[in-house]
Amino acid sequence: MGAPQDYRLGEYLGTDFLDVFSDVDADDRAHWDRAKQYAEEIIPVIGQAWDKAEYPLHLVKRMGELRLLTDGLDIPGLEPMSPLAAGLVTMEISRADGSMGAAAAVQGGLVLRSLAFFASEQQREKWLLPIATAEVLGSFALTEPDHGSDSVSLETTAVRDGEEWVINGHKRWIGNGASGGITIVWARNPEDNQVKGFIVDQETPGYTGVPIAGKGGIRAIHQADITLENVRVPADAQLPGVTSFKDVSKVLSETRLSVGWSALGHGLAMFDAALNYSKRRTQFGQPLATKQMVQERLVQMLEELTNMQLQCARATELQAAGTLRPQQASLVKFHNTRAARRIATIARDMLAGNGMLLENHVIRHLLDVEAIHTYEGTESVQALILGRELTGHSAFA
Amino acid sequence: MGAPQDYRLGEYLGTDFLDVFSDVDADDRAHWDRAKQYAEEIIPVIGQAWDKAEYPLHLVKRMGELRLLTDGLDIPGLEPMSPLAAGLVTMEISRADGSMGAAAAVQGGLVLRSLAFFASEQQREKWLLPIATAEVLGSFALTEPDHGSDSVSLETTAVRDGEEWVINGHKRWIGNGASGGITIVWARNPEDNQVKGFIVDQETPGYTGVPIAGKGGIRAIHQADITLENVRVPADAQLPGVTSFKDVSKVLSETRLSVGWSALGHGLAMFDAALNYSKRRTQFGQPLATKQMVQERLVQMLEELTNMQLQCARATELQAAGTLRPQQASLVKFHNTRAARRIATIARDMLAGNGMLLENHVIRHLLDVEAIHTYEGTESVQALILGRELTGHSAFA
Amino acid sequence: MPPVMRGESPVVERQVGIAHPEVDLFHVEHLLDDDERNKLHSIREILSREIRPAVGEFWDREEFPFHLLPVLARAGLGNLVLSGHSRLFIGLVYAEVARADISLSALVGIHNELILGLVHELSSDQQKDRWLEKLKNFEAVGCFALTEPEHGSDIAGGLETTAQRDGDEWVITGAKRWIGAGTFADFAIVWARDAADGQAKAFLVETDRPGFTATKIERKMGLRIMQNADISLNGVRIPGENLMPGGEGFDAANVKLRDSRAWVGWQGVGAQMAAFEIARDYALERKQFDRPLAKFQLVQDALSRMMAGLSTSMALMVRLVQLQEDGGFQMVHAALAKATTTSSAREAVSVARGLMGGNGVLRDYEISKVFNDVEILYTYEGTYEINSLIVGRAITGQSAFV
Amino acid sequence: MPPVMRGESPVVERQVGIAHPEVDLFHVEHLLDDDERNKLHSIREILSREIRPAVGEFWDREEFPFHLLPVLARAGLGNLVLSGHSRLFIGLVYAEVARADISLSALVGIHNELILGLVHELSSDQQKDRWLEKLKNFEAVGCFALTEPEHGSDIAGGLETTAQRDGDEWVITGAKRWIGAGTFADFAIVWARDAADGQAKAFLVETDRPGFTATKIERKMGLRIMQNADISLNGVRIPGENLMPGGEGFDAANVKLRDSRAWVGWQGVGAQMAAFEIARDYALERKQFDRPLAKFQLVQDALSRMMAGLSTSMALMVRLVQLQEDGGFQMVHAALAKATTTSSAREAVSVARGLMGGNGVLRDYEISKVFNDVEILYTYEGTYEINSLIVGRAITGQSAFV
Repeated sequence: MGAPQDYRLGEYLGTDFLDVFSDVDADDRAHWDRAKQYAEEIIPVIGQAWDKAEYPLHLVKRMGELRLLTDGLDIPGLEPMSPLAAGLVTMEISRADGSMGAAAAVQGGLVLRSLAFFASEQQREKWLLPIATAEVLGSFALTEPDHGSDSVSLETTAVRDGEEWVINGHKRWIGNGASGGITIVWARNPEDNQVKGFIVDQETPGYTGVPIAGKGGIRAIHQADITLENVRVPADAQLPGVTSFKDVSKVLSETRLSVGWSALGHGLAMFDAALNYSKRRTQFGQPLATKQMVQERLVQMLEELTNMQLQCARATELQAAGTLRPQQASLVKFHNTRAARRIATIARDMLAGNGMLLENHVIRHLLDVEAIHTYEGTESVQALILGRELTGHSAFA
Repeated sequence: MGAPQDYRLGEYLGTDFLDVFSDVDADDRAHWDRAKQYAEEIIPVIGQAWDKAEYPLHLVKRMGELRLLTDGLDIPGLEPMSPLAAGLVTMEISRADGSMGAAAAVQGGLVLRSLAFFASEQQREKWLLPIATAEVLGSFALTEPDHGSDSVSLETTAVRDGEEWVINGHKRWIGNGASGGITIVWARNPEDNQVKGFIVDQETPGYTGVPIAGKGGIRAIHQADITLENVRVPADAQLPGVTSFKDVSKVLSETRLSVGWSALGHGLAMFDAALNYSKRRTQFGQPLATKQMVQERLVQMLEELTNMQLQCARATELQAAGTLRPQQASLVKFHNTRAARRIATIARDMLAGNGMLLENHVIRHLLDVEAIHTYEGTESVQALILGRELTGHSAFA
Repeated sequence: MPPVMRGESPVVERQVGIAHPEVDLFHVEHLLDDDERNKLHSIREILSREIRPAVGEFWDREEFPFHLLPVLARAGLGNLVLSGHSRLFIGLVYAEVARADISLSALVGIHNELILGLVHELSSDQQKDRWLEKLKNFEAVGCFALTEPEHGSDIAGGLETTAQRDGDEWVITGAKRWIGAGTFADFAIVWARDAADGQAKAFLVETDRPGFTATKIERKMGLRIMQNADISLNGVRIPGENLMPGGEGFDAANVKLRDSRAWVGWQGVGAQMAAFEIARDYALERKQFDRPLAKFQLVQDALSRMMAGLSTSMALMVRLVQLQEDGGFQMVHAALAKATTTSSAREAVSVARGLMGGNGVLRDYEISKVFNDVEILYTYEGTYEINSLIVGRAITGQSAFV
Repeated sequence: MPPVMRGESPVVERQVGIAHPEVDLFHVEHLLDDDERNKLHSIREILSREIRPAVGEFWDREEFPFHLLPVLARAGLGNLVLSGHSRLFIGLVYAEVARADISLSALVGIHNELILGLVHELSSDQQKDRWLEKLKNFEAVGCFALTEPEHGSDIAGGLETTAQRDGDEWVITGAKRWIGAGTFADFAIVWARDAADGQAKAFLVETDRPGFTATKIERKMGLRIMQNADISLNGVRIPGENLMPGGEGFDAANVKLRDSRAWVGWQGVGAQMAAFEIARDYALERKQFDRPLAKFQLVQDALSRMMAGLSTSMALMVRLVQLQEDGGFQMVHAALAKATTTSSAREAVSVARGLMGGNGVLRDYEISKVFNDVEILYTYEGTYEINSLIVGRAITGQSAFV
C-alpha cells in the first residue's frame, strides 16, 4: 500500500532505431545538447503550468539564455546554427513541451525571421538581439477570426495618416499577443491593396490582447484575441522589406518544416514514455513489455517515429542545400503531425487510466499534437494543397 | 463505342517527391538506367506469363545479360555495384514485376551470395560468372514444409559416405528449384548436428523438383517442392566456408534489406499507375484527379511511398558504411511491405473494376506484394522480432 | 496439410473448450422462425457439401460450372424474392452463398434482385410466361446491362446506348461493359436512351438476336467464376413489346439498385464468415514454436477484430432488413451498409491472409480466392467513395459528386 | 461563433434538403413501444436543456455539479434497472446521457449496473431499507471499490485488500484506486480477500467510518466531472452484517462486470451521437472558400464514416440487448461490443476534431471535452486489448492473457 507508482515516463531514451541522427557533427551537437538540457529542466515542472493554463514566461526567457531561439538564422553577435541543429533544437523543445515549442516557433521562427528578412538596419539593430534572447517577447499577428486557411484575404487595414500609420482590425490565435512585448502586425493598405508589416508595441493605445481561454491543447502558452482600434504607429515602424503578401508566405513557408520537427519531438516523447511504461508496469506478474500485443504496438509506433525522423532529416538536407520546395515541407508537416497523432493514440491507450493523468506526460503531448495538427489548415485542406501539386488540378472549391 | 480505353498505366513517372534519389552519382545511375531499360522491356509482356503461371526463363537470362543480378557483390570480371545501385536495381525490377524480382533475389541475392561467401576457389571459378550472368540458373533450398519462420530446425540430413554426401529431405517454396540448374541445399549433418551447404546439380538422381501450382502471387516464377531421396554428391560439392546455421543467417540477413527495396518498387509501380489513371479516367465529365477524395488518396499513397524511399535510402547508407544492424534491415522490410500493402489497397480501389484486370498492372503488383509480405515469417512474427529488440523480452512462446 | 475447401469447421468441432465454434456469435439466426431456420441450415448443408468444394478449379480457370446450376436450383436459390420468405431469411441465404462462393452469390443476387424482380414487375404477360418459371429453376438466366465502357457510377447522366423506334420494332445500338453472366445469359435487360424523348428505358433483348455480341472479359483477378462480358449492340432489332413498360426513366432501376446494393451488403457478411472460419481453422491447426497459432495474442487479436467486423456487419444488416419490411428503407441505408460490410470484409481477408503466411497466397487454402473476390465486392454496385457521397448527401443536404 | 453546447441540432433543423437530420439513421428507436419512445424523448429533452448546457464549466474545473443530481433523479435516471423497462430502452437512455455528458453517464451507469443491482440483490434487508429508496432518487450515492493501485485488469488474481474477521466485526485494510464517485459517495462496495479462507468478498463500507480516507485524483484529462478517488482503508471496522452475503467469490462481480461492460458499449454509442452532431453542425455552419464545409467531398467522407460507425455500433447494441433479454448474453458479447463501440467512438472524435481545425481544441466547441472523455471510455472496464483477449479465448478456446 502506498502512493501510486511513479513510472518516470519523462526519462530520456532518445530512440533513433535507424541511426538517422547518429552522425550529427560537433557544432550541431552542441546546440542539440543545450536543447536537451533545457528539456530536462522543464519536464518536471511544465505539467503544472499546462494544467492551470499559465504561461511561464521565465521558461521562455530561459530558452533565450540558452540560445535556443535563433532557428537557424544568422544573428550578429550569436553563434551560427545550421538548419539541422535548428531542427534538432525544435524537436527537443517539443519533446519537453508543445507550449514552449509554440513559444519558440513564434519568437524565433516567425518574429525573428520577419525582422531578419524585412527589417531596416535601424530596426535590426534595435530588435534582433532582444528578440533572439527573449529579453523582449514578440508576436506575429496574421490570422484573423474569419480567415483560417485562406489567410490571404486579410481584413485588417493600415491607412497612412501623415507620418503615422493607423491600424484597425482583429487578430486571433496570436501567441505572445498579450505578453507585453511587440507584435508584428500584418495589415492591408486600402490604397495599393498590398499587405504590409508593422512593429507594434503592445502598450500602444488601441491595442488590446486577451488570452483565449478554454484551450484543450498547448495550454501553457497564451494565445490572444487581438483588437486593433485606431492603433497609431510611426512611419518607421513599418517593415521596409515587405511589399506584398508573398513576403508573408515566404516566412510561413520557411517555418513549415519546423512543425514537422515539433511533431517529431512529440512523437519521441510519447514513444519513450510508452516504452518506459511497458518495462516498468507489471500485469499478471510480468512487465507489460513481455506481452505480444504490447510489443506489436511498440513496433507500430517505432515505424511511425522512424518515418518522422527520416522525413525531417531528408527535408532538412534539402533545406541546407537550398533546394527545398515549399510543397516538400508541406508533405513533411502533413505526414509528421498525422504520424504523431497515431503514436499518441497508441501510447495513451497503452498507459490505460494512467495515461489520462498529466503527471504521466503522454496526454499533454497528445493534446498538444491536436493543436499543431491543424496549423495552416485542416487535414483536408493540407491534403488538397499536396493533391494540387501532384495532379495539377485544384479541388478546393 | 469501341474497345475499352487503354489508360497506359505502366507509364513511368518515377515519383520521388522528396528528392530522395536526386543526387545519385553517375556510376550508380548507370546501373539504375540499365534496370529501367529492363523494366520498359518486360512491362508490356510479363502480365501474360503471370496469368498463365509460366516462368519466362529468357527474361531471367536477360537480367543476366544486363548485369542486373550481382546485387552489390564484387564478382571478378564484372563491374562493381554499390549497395545503393543494387537497391535501385532491385526496386526497378520489382517495379516491373515481382516474379522477376523474386528470380533476381534468388539468383543474385541468395545463390550468388552463398557462393561468394562460402565457396572454394575452385567452386568460385566454376560458378560465379555463370550464376551472375544467368547462364546457369541457381536456387537456394532452405525452407522446409513444416518450418516456416523457425527455419533453424532443419530436418533435411546430409550424411557422409566415403567420398560422397548423401542427402535426404524435403524443401518447399524454392524459386528456380525445378529449372534445370543448380541448387544450394542446406542440410544438417547428424554427426556434428551442424548445418552444411551443398551445390547440387538438379539432374542428380534422387532430386525431384515440382513447381507449386495454384499460386495467387508472383505467378511468373516457378517455386518448387523439392524431394531429395538419397541424393549423392561428391565431397567437393560441399561449401567449405559454412560451419553452422549462423552462416545461413548471414546470407538471409544480408538480403533482407532488398525485400524492402522490392516493396518500394511495387509501391512505386502502383502509385504511378494510380496517378496516371486519375488523370486519364473521366467521371462526371472530369478527370478523377479533380476529385477531392481522389487527391486525398493519392496523397496518402505519396506519404507511404516517400517513407519507403527514405527507409531504403537510410538503411543503404548504413549498409555502405558497414554499420547496418540486422534488426534495422528488419524494420525496413517490415515497414515497407506493410506500406506497399496499404498503397495496394488504395490504388486497386481507385481503379475500380479496371483494377481487377491484369492489363492494368495494379492487381498483379497487389498480389505480388502479398507474397513478399510474409517472407521470413508472418507479420506477427516479424513484429515480435523487432519487439524483442526494443524491449529485451522475447514474447514468441 | 489438406486443402481447406469446405463450408464447415470440423477442426473447430473437434476442439474442446471453444465456447463459440459457430461464426454467428450474436445468434442472429435465432431471429428466424423454426421453419426458415431449418431451411437455412439445409441450404448451408448443400452449399458446403456440393458447391464450396467444387468451385475452386473453375475459379482458377475462369470458367463457369454450369453443372452446378441445378444444385443451386434444388437449394431454392433460383427463386428467393418471389417465394414469400422473410427478408432476413433471404439475406442470411445470400450470406451463406457468398460464404461458399462469391461469384455464384453474385449470380444468385443479380438473378433475384434484378432479373427476377424486373421481369415479374415490368415485363409483358407474354414475356412473363416465357421466362418466369424457367428463371425460377435456373433453366434460364438473364443479365442486367446498364454499365457502359466510359461510365461507371455516373451512368445515369451518361447513357450512350440508344433505342430508336422503327415501326413496330426498336433498334438498339451501343456498348455495355462488365455485364455479369453476359456470355451465357438467355436475355439481357438493356438500358438505352430513347432517341425520341431522351428518356432512359429498359428493353428485354434476347441474346441470340442478330447484332448482339458478348465477349468475355479475360484475365480478371476476382470473381473469376462469374463471366463478365463486353456487350456490343449493333442495330439489334427487337419487337415493340420487348420495351419493359414500367421501366421508363431510372426510377425503376433505382429501386432495384437500392435493393441490390443491400444484397451486396449481405455478400460482405458472407465473405467475412468465410474469412473468419478459414483463419480460425488455420490458427487452430497450424503450430509455430510448438503451440497452435491460436495461442498467440496477436493471432487472437486478429481473429477478434475479424469477429467484431463480422458481428457488427450482421447486426447492421439485420436492422436494414427490418427497414426493408417496415417500408422505411432508403438508398442511404443501402449505401451505408454496402460500403461498411464490404470494407469490413476487405480488412478481414487482408488480416486472414497475413495470418496464414506464405500459404495464404496458395489457391489450395481458399483465402486467396476469397481475398481476390472481395476486391470486387468492395468496388461494384458503387465504389466506397460513391456510396460515401450518397450517405454524405443524405446527412448534409449537400451534393458533392461533381 | 456561439458555443455549441446543447443536445439538439437547430442548425440542421434550419436546413432544407437534409433527408436525415436525426442521428438515428436506422430508426432504432422505432423498436421501442410508444410509451418508452415518448419517455426516451422526454429524457432527451431534459438532458439537452438542463444538463448538456450546464456541465462544461464543471468539467473545466474538475468539479462535480451536485445541483444536477435532482435533475437526473427527475428524469428517472436514479432507477433504471429496477423499473421494469426494456433493456433497449435502458440502453438508449444510457446513450442519451453519454451524448449529454460522459462523466454523468458514468455515474448513472455505475449507479444502475453495479450499485443499485448489488444492493438490491446481495445486501441484507436492513441495508436495503437504509439505502435503496435513497439511491433511486440520487439522495444517496454508492461507489464500487474493486480496482487496486497495482492491479488493473488482472484484479481477480491480485486482490491485496484484506478483510479480517474480529468477533462480530470485519476489519478491512488496503488501498483502492480510480474509484468513481469515491470522494462523495455515502458508502463503498469494497472487494477484499478474506484472510481466513482467501476468498474475495464484497463489503458495504460506509464512507464516514474511521480509517476510511478518499483522496481525489487530480489533473485527470478526461471524465473530469466524475470524481475518481484513491481510497485508503486503514483498519476500517464494519459490523458483520455489512458482508454482502451473496457476494462471495468473484462470480457475483463477474455478472455485474459483464452488464456494466455492455453499458459502456452504450456509452460508446452516445459519444458517437455527440461527435457526429457536433461535427455536422460545424460543417454546415462553417464556410471555407465561400461554401459550407459540408459541401467538401472530404468532409462528407468524414461524416459518412462517422455515421457508419455510429449505425453499426447501435445495431450491434440492439442485438446485444435482445440477447440480454433472451438469456443468451455472455461476457464475450459484452467484451466485443465494448471494444467495438468505444474504438469506433475514438475514431469519430478524432475525425470530428480534425475537421474542426483550431476550434476543435477549444472547450467552447464541446468536441474537445468529448474527445478527452472518450479516451477513458476506450480504457475503462477493460482496455481494448483485454476485451480482445476475452473474445479471442471464446472463439479459439485458448487463453492468452499471460
